[in-house]
Order: sequence, then structure tokens, then C-alpha cells
Amino acid sequence: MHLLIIDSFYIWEKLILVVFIVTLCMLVAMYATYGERKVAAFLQDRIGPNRAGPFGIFQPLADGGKLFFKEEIIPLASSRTLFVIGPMLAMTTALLTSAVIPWGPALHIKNRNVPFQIADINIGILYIFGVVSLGVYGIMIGGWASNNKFSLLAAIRGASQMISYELAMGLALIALLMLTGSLQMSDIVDHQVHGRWGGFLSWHIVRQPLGFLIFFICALAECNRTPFDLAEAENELNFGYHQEYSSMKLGFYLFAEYINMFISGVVMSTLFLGGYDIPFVNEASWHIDPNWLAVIGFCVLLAKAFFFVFVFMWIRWTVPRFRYDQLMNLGWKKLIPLALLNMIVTAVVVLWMRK
Amino acid sequence: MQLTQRAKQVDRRPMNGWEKSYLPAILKGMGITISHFFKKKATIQYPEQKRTFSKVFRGVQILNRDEEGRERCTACGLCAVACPAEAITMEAAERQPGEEHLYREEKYAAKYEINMLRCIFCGYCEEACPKDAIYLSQTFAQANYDRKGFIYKKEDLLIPNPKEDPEAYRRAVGERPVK
Amino acid sequence: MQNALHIAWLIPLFPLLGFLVNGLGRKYLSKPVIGVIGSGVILASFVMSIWVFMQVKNGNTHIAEYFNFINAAGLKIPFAFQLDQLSSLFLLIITGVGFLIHVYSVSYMHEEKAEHFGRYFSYLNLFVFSMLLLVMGANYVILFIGWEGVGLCSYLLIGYWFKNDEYNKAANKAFIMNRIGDLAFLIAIFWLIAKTGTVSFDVLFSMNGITKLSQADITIITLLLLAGATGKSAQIPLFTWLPDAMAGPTPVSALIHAATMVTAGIYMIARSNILYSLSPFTMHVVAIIGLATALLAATIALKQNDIKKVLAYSTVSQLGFMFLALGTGAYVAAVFHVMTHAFFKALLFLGSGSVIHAMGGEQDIRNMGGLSKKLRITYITFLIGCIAIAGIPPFSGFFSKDAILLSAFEDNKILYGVALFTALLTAFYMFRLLFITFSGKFRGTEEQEHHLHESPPAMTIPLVILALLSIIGGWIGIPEALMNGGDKITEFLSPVIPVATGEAVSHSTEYGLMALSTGLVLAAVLLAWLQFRNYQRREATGLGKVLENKWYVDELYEKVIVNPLRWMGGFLNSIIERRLIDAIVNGVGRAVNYSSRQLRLLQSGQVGSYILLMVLSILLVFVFQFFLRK
Amino acid sequence: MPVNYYIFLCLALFCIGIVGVLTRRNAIIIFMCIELMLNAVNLLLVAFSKMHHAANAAANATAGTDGQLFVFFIMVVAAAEVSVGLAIIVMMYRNIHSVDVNFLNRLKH
Amino acid sequence: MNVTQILFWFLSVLALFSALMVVTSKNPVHSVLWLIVTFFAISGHYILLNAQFLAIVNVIVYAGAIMVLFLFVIMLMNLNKSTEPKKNKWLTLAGGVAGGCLLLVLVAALKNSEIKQQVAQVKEGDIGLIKNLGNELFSTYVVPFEISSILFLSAMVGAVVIGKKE
Repeated sequence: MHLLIIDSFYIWEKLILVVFIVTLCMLVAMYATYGERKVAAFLQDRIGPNRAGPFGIFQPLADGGKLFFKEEIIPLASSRTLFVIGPMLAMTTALLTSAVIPWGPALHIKNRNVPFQIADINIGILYIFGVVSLGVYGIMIGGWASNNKFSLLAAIRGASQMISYELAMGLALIALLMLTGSLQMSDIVDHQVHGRWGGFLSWHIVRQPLGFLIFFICALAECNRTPFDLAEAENELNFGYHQEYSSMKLGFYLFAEYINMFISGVVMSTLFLGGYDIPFVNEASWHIDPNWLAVIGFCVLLAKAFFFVFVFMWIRWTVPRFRYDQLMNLGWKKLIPLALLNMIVTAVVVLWMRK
Repeated sequence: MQLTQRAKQVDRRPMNGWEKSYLPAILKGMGITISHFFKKKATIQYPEQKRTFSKVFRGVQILNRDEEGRERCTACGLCAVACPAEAITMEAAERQPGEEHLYREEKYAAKYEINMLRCIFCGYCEEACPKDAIYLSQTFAQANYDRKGFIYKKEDLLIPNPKEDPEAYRRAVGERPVK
Repeated sequence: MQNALHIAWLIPLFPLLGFLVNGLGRKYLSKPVIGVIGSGVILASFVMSIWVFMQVKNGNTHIAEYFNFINAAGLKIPFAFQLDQLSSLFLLIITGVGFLIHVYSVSYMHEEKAEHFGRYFSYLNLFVFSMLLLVMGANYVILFIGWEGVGLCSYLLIGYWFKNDEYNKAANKAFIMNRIGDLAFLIAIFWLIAKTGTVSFDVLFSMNGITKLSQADITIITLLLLAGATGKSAQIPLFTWLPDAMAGPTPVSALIHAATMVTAGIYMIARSNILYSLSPFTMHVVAIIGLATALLAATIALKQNDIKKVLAYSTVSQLGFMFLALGTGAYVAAVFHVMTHAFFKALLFLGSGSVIHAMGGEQDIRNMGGLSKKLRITYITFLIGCIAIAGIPPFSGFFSKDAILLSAFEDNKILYGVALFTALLTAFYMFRLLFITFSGKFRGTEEQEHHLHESPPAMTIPLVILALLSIIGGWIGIPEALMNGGDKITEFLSPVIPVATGEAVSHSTEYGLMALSTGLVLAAVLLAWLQFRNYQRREATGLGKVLENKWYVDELYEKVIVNPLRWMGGFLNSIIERRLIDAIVNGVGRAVNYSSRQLRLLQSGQVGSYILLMVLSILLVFVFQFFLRK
Repeated sequence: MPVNYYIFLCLALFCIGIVGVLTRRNAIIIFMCIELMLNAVNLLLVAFSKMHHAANAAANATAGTDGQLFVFFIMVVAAAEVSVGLAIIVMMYRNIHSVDVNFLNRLKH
Repeated sequence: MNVTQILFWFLSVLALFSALMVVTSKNPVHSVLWLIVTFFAISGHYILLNAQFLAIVNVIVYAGAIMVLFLFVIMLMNLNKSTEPKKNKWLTLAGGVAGGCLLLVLVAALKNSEIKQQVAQVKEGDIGLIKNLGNELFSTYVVPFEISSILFLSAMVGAVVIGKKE
């Protein structure tokens, strides 16, 4: 792979892709807020927002508009620059992950094979890890810059939680990497596409159920979602690290959270649910235009991601929040040993199979 | 001894390994929540739809008038005495000649205030009133921006004059039979 | 099949065990037990020595190597014992006489506390051990170990009553004087090692060893060895320690300073006879020193009033005779005299001990007199000793001394004359001692007179045995002139000490010399009897005073050597030491102190400053490395 | 890129780290400056590794790999060092309520 | 100036500037953040050198873990400008001068070294790829790898023990 071989088409292709994906992420995040409210309402036998537009479909726009026009308050005692940088970082890191996701099968435009992926780097998973590990900074900086003890506590809670769960997450993934033998996201997806039952049996969720479970739990923790939302526990810490934030900066934080949710759904789909693979059917035998195939694959991936987003919300309204010591116990004393066990078992099986 | 029919015996057996992972419990909980996802929603689109109140619903107080539109209250203070939340205060005044069309008795309440933040809508005032001057209506105490707004003055409480504005009067009285 | 003599290591082992048991257990063992152990181990060694002697007499000599004592850079010094005629003879003397003296000591020292009693016997045992090591050693180094060991024991025993300051001084004197000789000995050993690479007698005295040494080497080595011997054997100029060494208990004087230790020098030279024979110059020196010592000591002994001092000077004198013998090439005569001297000098010392014991510690003969009636056995044995030492036939001293005189006569007539004169003096002063002590009237206090008693059997029996030996001890060396084949000792020692093949004097001359000496000695004895039969106290004058004060040798040493040394010491102490060395030392200390006080400021305890210094040092190194070093 | 650019860059970073260590009193900052120095070395190692690869790739396809692996090991050691070091700093803060290294002058006594 | 060179200079300047800011920032939190920027710049250099694995590991380990720990500790201790200890002015000056001199000496010493002709291969060569590094790491360097893992484990245990309250 050569990083810096650039021609104009390449630049345009990537630029469009970036714009598309970022927009997509934003859009999804917007509607994820709507979805969250709706799902919450439905799970609680309510209807949810339904006034703005049909079924409240314009609710996110209204919320956005409201956030934009709210007064922007920067506390006097805060660290001004960092106070501003915090939400920016949160947003950026949330969006950065999407760069290595293969959103669908490659497109064919003007006889060129255009991968439906911003950067197909060979250390894709590591990249995701790197970016995820940076996600802490948004929270920490924001919480610290607010100069508020609740914010600070929440930030520290959030940071330690994220660091802790990153370990189990990585260990769970190592088992998966043993199966694929590659860190490249497209390779991982390819690895799952071809298999029986239209690829379903080679999905990693089938082969690595425990790994998936651990990864899923860790993803919840990484996204600061209930039951791991200690960083923004309203009834304990007054809204957590973004307590002092208002207006669109708060919006950024909330957005970042939903983007994270979406992206982690996408990542999980990619890693464990075969990415853009449609289960139980063999897409290659359809003989249709690859571009259409890409679109279908993209939709399938989105569907899987939305499913995960839905599950996240579902869990949020089902499971109560952990206490902090329980959280740490779970992370360090349960998930990491489990992940190690999973890793060892996988290693043994892989070696045995290879023999 | 069971106090109710719905009491349930708590299962205190030690959990087995699978249960200790809490996954079954969580899955069960998620099953419960998702079942609610598909249940009929209880929401009422309030301004458009309204919930029908029961006959004994106790809402915001109103000060009643007689058929001629005169205030019934004579500022005897029994309601204030009866109020467990001590939400009612009043000041009495003597009816001056020429005010007979305003007040039914010689004494009337020059000032009558109910603190809606205190009121518990028990209805004791209504029971205590010898003159049928105070009633609990079927409306809500409306939201307000400051605490002062929740101290309802006589003007806020007094029912519209049936002579001058019979339509408003009827609305205020609602279904409730006026004694 | 190992040589039977290989187990000779048991001989020194017994005294060593005795030393360890007595030394370590002296606080726990009772006096009889200590005495039995102390004497028993020597007896065991003695029995072993007899057996060894028998073996050797049957022609079985052996060099027993046990282990490598020193093994460094090509130099190999085995820990080895040489068991031949010479050493077996000395073994007999040492263990035999030693055993008798031990037995004597048990009684003599019985008033000591058990703890000191044990200490005494452990020292004695250690001494015997060292002496055995000395004579058994198959090379100079082992010999030197024993040499030093006996020196140490001598020091310890002289200073046995360590609470007396005078005694400690005497002990120090003995020790220091011995050191001077030992230094020479040590240099000689180093010289030998440097030149030949070995110190083993068998190699050294073979053609291999001798040929590696030039004539000058041999002369120097032998002179150095002689210097060592003069120290140990109390010859001029290192003889003054021996009379002072009488500070120790009398049995110690008998054992160490008469019978055994002082003969170490004789033994060593006799052992090295091959080297000495190759250096005529040294031989002359030895002879002259010996004769001078003999004469000097004899003259001093004439006027001494301390019973032990007289005997001590007599010892020095007799040692001088032995040296004379060595110097004239009569090694056998020297060894023979060592043996006979051991008998009668031990006898005399023990006798004097008995006298002192009877007198309650009194040593001055002027306060004695007429003891012959009270101390019958002591008197008789002492008389025998005197006769023996005076050289009246057929007592042992006659034969050995005659052999010496003969060899002197063969060598040089002047030597003979002086030696004869000295022998006469010997007879004279010994009988003077005898008569003053035992005849006439008692001159001591009432209390002493009342207290006079014969010593217990444990003391008298050794006396009797030694007296017997003093009589018959000489019969193993009857000159050829008197009895054909009578000179057994020369024959016995011939494998070690080659028989001189020079022209012997005729038998008639020998008879003449014998008669001359015997006659003159008898005359001297008579003179002594006349003069001292009824001794009265009077002050010495003139030459007598000089003699009484030992020719002022001690004072001379004091003036010529000790005082300058002391002055130099004082000078060094006050000027060099104080002003120079102390200044340097203190200066260094003060400089370090000062600089450390300054440097201490650097140790602020603050990491930052440490790192700063580190960086600066790195900087310095880099600058040096990259720019200054071309 | 000529390798001496990298050398000078790394030297500059390293020296900045040293200056930081020397001029700051906050133990954490000092610690961070040490990390900076480590990273300067890491960068230099990678640059050299690539230099060796460029020079020796023909003879040995994996030439220079060890340079990058050393970086890897340095990172491991740095991580270990940080975990222990920060624990120590926290302890120190707990005890003396300061992270000023000048308070840590026990070495003096 | 091609893209690579522009990137090189940009990253170099960024690294140096942020490193300077690390040292000069009064607020420890700012120092940490600038250090993170430095690490990113260095990671950028790694990518430029086609050492992608190291680049991302640098981000994960340094920026993602180590610096979070630093930030964490600083926030825990609530250090800010006012609690930042002031150093002796002269000592500070001496430190700065010493560091500067060191740089000067080193640069002067290496200025004319023959290594100048050597080139660090940029953007090509695949030794920085995880596959090659992995092969080397788990064959030649497997023992150091295991030892370093043990070191790391013991460091973790040590940190926990130190951090534990009695």
C-alpha cells in the first residue's frame, strides 16, 4: 500500500466518500436522537415525539435548531480554549473511526474499481483502537475544562472506564484476528462473506460468540451507554462531564455519543456480522450491476448497524446502571479473564484445525 | 399470612453459574421491555384529546356566586381553619350600602388567597363552607413562571358572573352540579 | 608400600593435641588432669621417637611428604618431615628431656591456679610441638615455622608471670633479639629460593642444589643462617636475651633455654653442614664467634650471684663451645655436646629449681649455703651435673667437650688454648656455684632455714634420671683413642654428617690433651673449693665488678644501639611523624573534609540539580570526545 | 529524506526534553519530558531502521526490522515505567500533597 | 518541494513547537495536551517513514494510554497553574543553557559526519508493516518479547501494590 500516490480522481473519489460518510454519520446521529426518544417512548408504552412533522420526523431538526439558538455559556472559571476543544475532539474522534469501515462492496465507476471505503489500511483494527482510545480526551478535557467538581469526577470516571474496557475489547478482538489473520477491515469482511448459508456460517458471531459478547459489552462501555453511563449519570453527577456545556457544544457531545453508537454498531457489524454481507443468500450469483450490489450491501450494513443502535437503546431502557466498583470488577475481573480464555481456546482450536 | 393476593414468594436459592452471569436475567428483562414495545400506548394527545375525569375529581378551587352573580363568600374563615395545608388566607370587609348586588351577605372577603403550591386538593374547604362559596373544580392549576403566580388571588378564583358572561360561567362550573 | 616412618606425623601431633586440650580446656580441667595430659602427650611422643630412632638406627630413613604447603609460581614447598639420624637424635633429646621436665613441672608449678597451670602446660606442649616441627622439618620453611614457634613459646613462657613488668621486658627482649636473627634467617631462605628454587634439604644438599649456588652465595647464605643461629642460640652479639630469659619458670629455663630451643641454631647449622663446609670463611667466623661467646659468657658467669644467671651464662658459654665445634668442622662433636649438655644442663637447671623451690623462691646464691645436708638428692645430682659440665671423666661432659677441644686443636692451636682456658673457667664457676650454694653455712633468713626441705619425688626422680644420663650420656661417644669403636655417635650420624677425612692427631697427642684438660679442670675445681668452701659475702671490685656487671654488654647495647634507636625513634616520632607524616595525613583528611564540605553543597538532594550536573558532564564528555580529542 | 534531518530533529526533541527536565519542578512534567526524550530516540531508531533498509534491502529483505522492534520494546518499557512511576507520584502526592521534586530531597540525608 | 517534503517539514515544525510548548506551558494539563500533539507529530513521521504499525501503536500506547494516565493523575491531583511550583530562576536558566549547549554540541559534532549521504527511506519499503515486524518479533525476538511481557506484568503488579492504601 502506498499512502501518498495521488491523482485527481483519487482525490475526488475520496473527498466525495468522506463527505458522504460524514454526512451519513451526522444524519444517522441526528435521527438516532429521534430514535432514542422514540424507542424509549415505545418501551415505556408511550409514543414519543410526534409533533414536529409526521410522527415527529422533524424533531431532530427542531432540537438542532434549538441547540443552535441557545445562549452559549462559557463559565468564567473554565479553561476557555480547552472548553471549546473538548466537544470538538469528541466529535472528531467519533467521526474518525468511520474512515476504515468498508461500507459496501467495491463500486465500479468508469472502469475503475472504487472501494466503498475511505482508507483500506492494513492496520484497520488498530486504527480503530487508536481512535477509540483518543475518544477519552473529549470527555476528559471537557470535564476538566469546566472547572466543576462534578464534571471532573465524571470525566475521570469516564476515562478510567474507557481505558479499562479497551483492554478487554482488544483481547476479545485478538481471538477474532487469529481467525482472520489480518488487521485489514476489508479482509475481515471478505473472510466472512464467503461461507455456507450465504456466508452466515463464517460470520464471526457464529464462530466467536463469547468474543462478540465481550466486544459488545465493551462497546457499550466505550460509548458510555447505560448500564455503563457513569460519566453522565444524572442522578449522581448532575449530568456528568458536560454539565457546564450549553448550546451546540453540548449538542456536539450528544452528537458524538450517537455517532459513537452508530459507528460501534457499524464496527460490530463489520467485525462480527459479516459487514455488508447479506445472510443466507449468495450475492455473487445474482449477476447484477456491482454498483447496485454495493448499494444493497451498504443498506444491509446500515440495517445491521441500526439493529445494534436499537439494541443499545433497548438495553438502556432495560438494565440499570452499574455501581462504579461493579463496573471495574466486571471489566478487570470478569471480561479480561474471559477474553483471555476465549483467546487461548481460539488459539488452540486454530492450531488444531491447521494441523 | 398474605396481605394481598399478588404477594410473591422471593426465591432465595443460591444462583448457579449461568445465573450468576446475570445474562438470563438481563435477557428476561429485555424480553419484558420489548414486549412493551408492541403494547398499546397509553399516551393521550392532550390538548386535542382529554382524559375524562371521574365524578369526584378535585381540581382547582373556585369561589362561587349565587344566581344573581353575587359572591357567596362571607369570609367566615372556616375554610382556612379546615385547611390542613394552611393554604388559605383571607381578609374580611363590611359591605357598604350600594354594594348589595356584589355581595350576598353583609360581610365579604376583601382578599382571598389560596397558595396553590401548598394546596393538596383535599376538598376540606369545600366541606367546611357553610355558604357553598368554595368548590373544587375539574381544572388544573396552570403552570407558571414564578412562585408568586401560584398564589391565586380572589380574581383568579372567582367564577365568572353568570349574568354577565353565562358561557364562561358554565364552562367554569363544568359538569358539576351547582348547589 | 609406604615407609613405616610415614606416620611420624603423630610425634608432633601429640603435643599439638595437648596444647589444644590444655589451652582450650584450661578453665574446665583440674590440675592433675592437665598435668597428666601435658606430660602424657610428651611421653607418647617420646615413645614414638624411640620407635623412630630404632627404625633409623636400622637404616630406615625417610622423607615424609604430606601435602603442598606452598605452591605458587613454580615454587613448591611441601609440608614434609625428614626422619634421619640427626633429627631422630634430636627427637629423643627433645621428647625425653621434655618429658622429664614436664613431670618435674607438674610438681614445681603445683601452686599455680588451674587456669594458669593449664596455660603453662599448653605453652610447654606448644613449644615441644614447635621444636619437633623444627627438627623434623624436611626444608627450611618448615624448620622456620618451628623456629618461629619456639620463639613465640619462649616469649610466652618468659612472660609467663605477665603481671611482673620486668618479666615482660625480658620476654620482649628475647622476642625482639630473636627477630633480628630470624630476619637474617628469612633472608637466607629467600636467597636460597631465589637461587635454587627450593628449600628442601635433600635437594639442596645434593649436587643439584649446591651447584646452583656460587661461592659468594654460599658464604652469604651461611653467614645469614649464622646470624639466625646466633639469635636463637644466644651467641655474640645477640646473647644478652638468654640470661634475662631466666625470668620464666625454672623448668622453662631448663627446657627451652638450656636443653632444646637454644640448640636450634646448632641443629640448623649442623643440618646445613654441607653448605658450611663449602665456606671456610664462615666456618672461621662461626668458630671465632663461638669461642668469643664461650669465653665472654664464662668470664661473666664467674661473678654472677643469681643461681639461674650463672647457669644461663654457662649455657651461653657451652653454646659457644658448640659453635666452636661447628666452626672447626666437628659437627658431630657439636651435636654430641648438644646431647650431653641437654642432660646435664637440664639437670643443673632442675636442680637449681629444686633449690629455689626449697628456698621459697630465693635465687641469690649469696643467701644460700650449706644446703647439701637438707637437700641431699638435689645436692648429689647437682654435683653430678657440675662434674659433667666441668668435663671430668667419665662423665658425659668430658667426652663431648674433649671432642670439641680436639677438633679445635686440630684446627688451630690458639683456638685450642682459649677453649681450654674457657673449659677451666667453666669448671671453676660451676664449682664456685656448687660450693657457695651447698657448702658452708646457711646465710639465708630464719624462716627460709626452717622451711628448707627436699623436693617431692616428682621433682627428684627426673633429677635422678638426668643425673644418670649425665653420667652415662657420654659413653656413646668415647673417642677412638680410648676405646675402639666407642665413637658410636659419629658412626650413627655419618649418613648426615660426613666424617672428616683429614689427618687426625695421633692417639698419643690425644691422650696428652685429655690428661692436660682433665688435670687442669681438677685444679680449677680444687681452686674453687679452696676459695668458696666457706663463702662470705663481699663486694666485687675492679675486674670482678666488670664481670659481675657482665662486661657492661647490656649497657653497651643500651648506649650504642638502643639509645640511638630510641633517640631516632623519638626524632622520627616528634619530627617526621608529627610534623611530616601527621601533617600529610591530617592534611589529606582536612583537605578531604574541606572539599567534601564544599562538595556536599552539590548534594542538594534535589533531583533537578543532579540531572543538571549529569547533563553538564555529558556535555563535557562530548566536547572532549568530539572537539578536543583529535 | 536525508537521514541527518531526522537526526537533527530528534536531537532537538531530545534536548527540549532535557531542558524540560532541568527547568521544571513538577514531577509529572519531568516524567513527561522523559517520555519526550524516549520518543525522540524512538523516531531516530525508526529513521535509522529505514536508512539501513534502504542501504541493505538488496542483501537482506528484513534489514532494519530490528530498529523498529527496538522501538516496540522501548514503548513496552516506557509503559511499564509510566505505570510504576505514576503510582509512585500518586503515593508521593498522597504523602506530601505536592508533586514538587524539590520536596523529594531525602537523598540528601 | 513535493508533498512528502511538505509533510516532513510540517510535522517537524509541529513536533518541535509542541515539544517546546510542553516545556513552557505553565499549566500541567496544557503540557500533557501539547505532548499528545507532539506524539501525533511523531506518529505522523512514522507514517511518513512507512512504519504504520509503530505509528498506530504509538498513538494507542502513548496518546491513548500513557498520556491518559498522565492526564488522569494530574486531574486527580487537581494541579493547575496556581499549584505549579516555581523554580529557582537561575537554575532554570542554567537548565536551559545546558540543554541548548548540548544541542549545539551534538549538532556541531554530527554536522559533518559521513552519515549525511545516507537516506532514510520515506514512503516505501515494507519493513514497517505489521506482518514483517510480527515475523521478526515472534522468531528472532521472541525471548525479549516474552521477557518484556513479564516486565510489564511485574510493573503492573508493582503499580497496584504501590497505589494500594495501607
